[in-house]
Amino acid sequence: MARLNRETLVDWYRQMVLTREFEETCYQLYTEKRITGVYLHLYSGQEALGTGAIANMEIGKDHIITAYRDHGIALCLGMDPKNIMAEMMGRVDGSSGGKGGSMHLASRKHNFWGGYAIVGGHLPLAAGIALEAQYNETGAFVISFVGDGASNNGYFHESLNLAGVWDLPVIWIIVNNGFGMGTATDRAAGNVNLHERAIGYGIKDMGRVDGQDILAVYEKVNEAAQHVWSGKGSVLIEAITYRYRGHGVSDKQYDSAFAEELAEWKENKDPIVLFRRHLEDKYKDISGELDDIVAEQKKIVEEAVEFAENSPFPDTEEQLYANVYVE
Amino acid sequence: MARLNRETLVDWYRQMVLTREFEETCYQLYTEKRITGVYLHLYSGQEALGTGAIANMEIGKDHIITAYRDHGIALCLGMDPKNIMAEMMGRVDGSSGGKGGSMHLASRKHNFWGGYAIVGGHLPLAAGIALEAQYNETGAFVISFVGDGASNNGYFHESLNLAGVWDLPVIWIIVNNGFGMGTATDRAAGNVNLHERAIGYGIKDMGRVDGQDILAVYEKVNEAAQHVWSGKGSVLIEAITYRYRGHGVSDKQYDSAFAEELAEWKENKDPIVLFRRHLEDKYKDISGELDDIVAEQKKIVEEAVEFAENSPFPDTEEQLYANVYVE
Amino acid sequence: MAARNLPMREALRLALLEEMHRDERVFVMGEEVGVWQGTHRVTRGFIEEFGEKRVRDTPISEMVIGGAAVGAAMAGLRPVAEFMTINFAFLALDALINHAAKIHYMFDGMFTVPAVFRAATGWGDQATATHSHMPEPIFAHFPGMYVCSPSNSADAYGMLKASIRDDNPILFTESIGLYSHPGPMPEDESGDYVLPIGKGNVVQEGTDVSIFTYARGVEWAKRAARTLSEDGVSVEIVDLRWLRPLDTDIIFESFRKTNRAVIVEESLPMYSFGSELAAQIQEHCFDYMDAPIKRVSAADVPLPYSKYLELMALPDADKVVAAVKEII
Amino acid sequence: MAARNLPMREALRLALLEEMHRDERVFVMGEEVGVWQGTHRVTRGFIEEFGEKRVRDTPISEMVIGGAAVGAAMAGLRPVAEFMTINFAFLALDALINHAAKIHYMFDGMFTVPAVFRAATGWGDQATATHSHMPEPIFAHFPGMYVCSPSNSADAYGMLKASIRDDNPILFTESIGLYSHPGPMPEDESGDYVLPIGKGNVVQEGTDVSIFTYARGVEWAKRAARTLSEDGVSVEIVDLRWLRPLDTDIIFESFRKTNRAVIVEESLPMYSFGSELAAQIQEHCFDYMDAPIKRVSAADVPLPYSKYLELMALPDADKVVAAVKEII
Ligand SMILES: Cc1ncc(C[n+]2csc(CCOP(=O)(O)OP(=O)(O)O)c2C)c(N)n1
Ligand SMILES: Cc1ncc(C[n+]2csc(CCOP(=O)(O)OP(=O)(O)O)c2C)c(N)n1
Ligand SMILES: [Mg+2]
Ligand SMILES: [Mg+2]
Repeated sequence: MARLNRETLVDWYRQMVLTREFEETCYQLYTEKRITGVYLHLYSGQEALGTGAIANMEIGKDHIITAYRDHGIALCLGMDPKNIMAEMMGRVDGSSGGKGGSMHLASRKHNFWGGYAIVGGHLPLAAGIALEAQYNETGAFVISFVGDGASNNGYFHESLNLAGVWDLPVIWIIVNNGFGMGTATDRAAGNVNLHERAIGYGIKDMGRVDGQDILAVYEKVNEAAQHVWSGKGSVLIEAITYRYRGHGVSDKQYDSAFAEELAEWKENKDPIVLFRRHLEDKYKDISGELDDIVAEQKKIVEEAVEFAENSPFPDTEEQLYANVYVE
Repeated sequence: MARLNRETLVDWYRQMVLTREFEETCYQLYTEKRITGVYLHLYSGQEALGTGAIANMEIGKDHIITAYRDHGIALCLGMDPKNIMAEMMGRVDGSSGGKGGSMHLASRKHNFWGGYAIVGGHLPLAAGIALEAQYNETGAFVISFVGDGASNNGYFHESLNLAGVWDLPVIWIIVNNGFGMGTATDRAAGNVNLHERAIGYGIKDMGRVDGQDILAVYEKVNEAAQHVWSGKGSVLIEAITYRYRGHGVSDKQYDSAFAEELAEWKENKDPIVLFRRHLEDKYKDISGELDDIVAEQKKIVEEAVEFAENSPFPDTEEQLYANVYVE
Repeated sequence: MAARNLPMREALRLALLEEMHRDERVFVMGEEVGVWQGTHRVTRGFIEEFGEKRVRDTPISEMVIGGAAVGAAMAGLRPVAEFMTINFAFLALDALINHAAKIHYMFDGMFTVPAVFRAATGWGDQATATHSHMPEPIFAHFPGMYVCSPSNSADAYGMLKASIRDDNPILFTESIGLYSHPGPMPEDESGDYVLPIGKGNVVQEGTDVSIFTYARGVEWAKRAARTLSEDGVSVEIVDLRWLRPLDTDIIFESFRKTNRAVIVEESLPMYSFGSELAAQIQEHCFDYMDAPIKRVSAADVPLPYSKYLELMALPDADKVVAAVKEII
Repeated sequence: MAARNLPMREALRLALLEEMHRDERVFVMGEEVGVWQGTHRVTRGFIEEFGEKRVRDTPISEMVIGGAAVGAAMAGLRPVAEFMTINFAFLALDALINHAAKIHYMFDGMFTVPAVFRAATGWGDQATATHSHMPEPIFAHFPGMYVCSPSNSADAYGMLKASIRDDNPILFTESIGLYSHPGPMPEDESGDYVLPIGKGNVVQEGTDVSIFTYARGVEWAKRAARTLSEDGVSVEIVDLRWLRPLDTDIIFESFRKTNRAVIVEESLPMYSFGSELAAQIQEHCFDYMDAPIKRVSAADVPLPYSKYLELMALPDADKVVAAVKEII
């Protein structure tokens, strides 16, 4: 578990800035058709959630799994932006060899079991991964993010109930960013207090957390980890956040209707701005350091782009047929 | 809605006795291989639930749907035992022409949309049927029974949530008979207070009812109907009951472990015994009438068996290929 | 009076719009069909025109989208339920196969299920393995539900109307790659242009080889035929339109004329569309076979993201030409 | 030393038992596998022997049975997940096809999914439409997962061991009709009798016609062969065992010898096992075909409850004999 000293906090800031920079660059690259394909779901606006949650993990021991909106998770875990960017572009140096793309980042080394594109599809995987931890008594836990939209899917019910029955060590975090594509949470869920679904599964209802406040997220997940470590099984947290770039980069029409709402979030609830303000309050001399960090992250992302664009495309029959099966 | 005069109560008694008689006869017929096939799930022990709930329906207007343990529902609705028994035996005069069998009874006339064999599979159908009632403003409601085991399936979650979002007029009744096949409720559900799952869907949690007490069931469902009529959408009731003949007639090994528990239910919580006691307390002169009813139901079931065994088996190519599609 | 040209998405939209006006019982439900205007814009403007009662956004709940449509159809409505893409219909397989397709038979005709399940199908825009399928054959394996996929705007229009008016459950898939593809609409503007269910279409007559296909395959076949005609090869193209009922008459008639066939499908190769057609032809036209029947299908891999790999895996006109050349 | 005779259920049980003793990572999960002793008694006595940690009863939640097995396998365990019957695996299609079968490829080999999904398959005891399927072909349509179904006790034993030890996801189906069927066990009692994945088996050699089949079809083929031999027809029977990988070598070799084939399957006829085999044979053995290839399959209907109707719909030895006679 991270200690909340200046170094740690500054590192959190760095992670959030890196993610924002990476995502906004992806957006740009997509409009220039340097990233291609139909799907690209950006994490901008949700940085505090990934960073604050992951700060509780012992990387390489604890586990994490999520849906397609996965770039921020990969980056906060410490995966190399170069390989991530190469994956966006479908290159051989991509973290999934170019076979997965934006929605399917993963890293065995970081126990990052992947981004998945079937809504809810990764939730039973989270339960299975937690079962391994319990079975082998590794003491690890699993963080599984769940979209607000995904929480209405059968996978959610079956997975959280199984976690309840088997006391699996999972921290389920509903990422309530207000929408599943264009459908507002209250038009899709009979009860908008999504965290209350914990009750039906006999797992701990940990209520809501402000997903824009990295310190609140960190603490909430920390409390969750205590619960899980004590052997009492799963918990459910609902984090309130917002997505800045709409559902996916290719879907824009709908978000215009929410331009004001979006502006309001950006203006008053931006997780990076809020945290920077906090750091500047706390450490009066820190502004320059933070500026340097921003510049540094820009450079890292630029280098990632360069690296990715210099990596070749896989294009042989051999590559096409490799890894259908374990031989 | 039924009025609770003597005539009504006596009729309830008759329905329960008919069901018990029918089911115990089916059991006998199965052991004699006069009813064949692998599945036969009897309703014995649960009679108060079907009878008390259905007593609130306006037959032909309101709707009902259930799983494979459906004989009691068909009988309480007033379907002719002859056609039901013929269906058990796969005869042409069966209510589903012999194509459905024990698990797939139904009656268009009674708005009985069927018994279904895929656990949870009928729950979204219930939602769809309720949608028709809402769409056409018929003022009808749907009663949908749900097994305790079925309540852990994805269908349950998606269907009850949709009912919550769309305010569909469904009375969801969890038939908690303690087991899904051989798995006790608490080994399958993270929270054994199954009714609390209503919270997650924003539908009314109506708590538990003693499923062996027909008057309690009647009143609970009546209260539910009031709620649904007022346009406030679905409710969830959890009824506590017990199955006397195990899961299915061909599965017996497990139930021996629960012989004592079963004896206890039969001894102290038999819905027919309890209700008879109530009637005999209330109407001092009623015993003879009730005895006559018992004799009469035995005869009705005997006649049904005779009718069914005289009905031919479908056995032509034409019958095999009929009704795959609407031509 | 020249018929209009419309992209397939607009042809579908028009059919649905007209049928909703014609019959009050018809309504649409699915993810993002309303406020978001339909992921593929087929229901653009519908929620404004028909209101929330008849244009129903659902949660991300494919099991209940499938099953609630079944229940509503049984009870007397005529739902047109949309699966945003066919990949998500995997989650509704049980609702579709064990419920929609079986209820009419299981209760010996007591109930009907006049529901249309629309789904965008096909692949080729780097959507990666879980979102890259053209799996009609696995649905058409089972009796009780009809399965189709149109190849052009006029067919899309006439087949969707037919599907909505039919009393059977129908899985109606729509190639993503064709949505923006413009094509002439039928001359018949009466609103009752309804194509017969289960009838294929000879897209182009020829004498040397038959290409049997459907949906996007028709485009590849046409392009291949143009190339082949330069070499003097006369190609007949048959668009089956329906995988169930399958128009075996049109297949056998064409084959008995050309004595050679290539089957083109965007689906995976095994236990698939091409398998069934080749099996049928060799059984029923054995004495007419001058060469083995060839199949052009997707590569037998979970489909990759990277663009050149994906292109390698996808059938195209060149692959069709090559297959024809092997047997001519 | 004569090999033992065991019913197929006991052969499966023994394989599983031995593998659980051999490898601590192997565990079973599914509905009623523990306290209830397994619906089909394959895990009889397991919970007493291995405890609740390794014999895990689940709720009636097929999506998570499928998906949790995938996750556990990725993380290093070797789950043997049971679907009580294959019909319920329809609810897990997404977990099986979009997750189990695709994860190895989608992450380019980063993860493996060494999970076995067992499921009772087949029909014929009046289980009615929703519980009467032999749908292996729809699962085998997709690459990434292996699919098999044994026809006898020794194979069941050796194939299940192979499946548990393999690093790929495997759908292992078991004919309900064969569970009680006794058969000789392998001579090899070392505990390491492991059959190769994807290899079929010539059950009986013959010269006039090949019958290609698997699972319960082998029994029907054998009975048909006996009848046919009385008429002097020499039948070769090939049990494919695996639908994926499909042993095309064994098919082609047999066909090139007999020049005639009948394919027997308990599945529905369309887009199915017989379709693929017939398509493969006509393509690769065209010059060896002396007659059209025939298929014997289930009737193309949602299966009925009533016993005579069901019998009419089910393939049997007589139907196989009739099909052979059509082409001999
Ligand atoms: C089973 C399934 N249904 C539908 C989709 C299409 N789809 C992709 S993302 C999405 C919205 C998911 O919303 P949410 O879970 O809230 O996640 P968010 O995008 O807000 O991060 C939908 C409907 C899908 N991928 N899978
Ligand atoms: C999807 C599915 N999974 C498994 C089964 C097998 N099965 C049939 S009944 C049953 C138990 C259901 O229990 P419950 O819902 O409590 O109903 P009860 O039998 O107690 O009335 C199971 C597991 C099935 N029919 N469908
Ligand atoms: Mg969301
Ligand atoms: Mg129960």
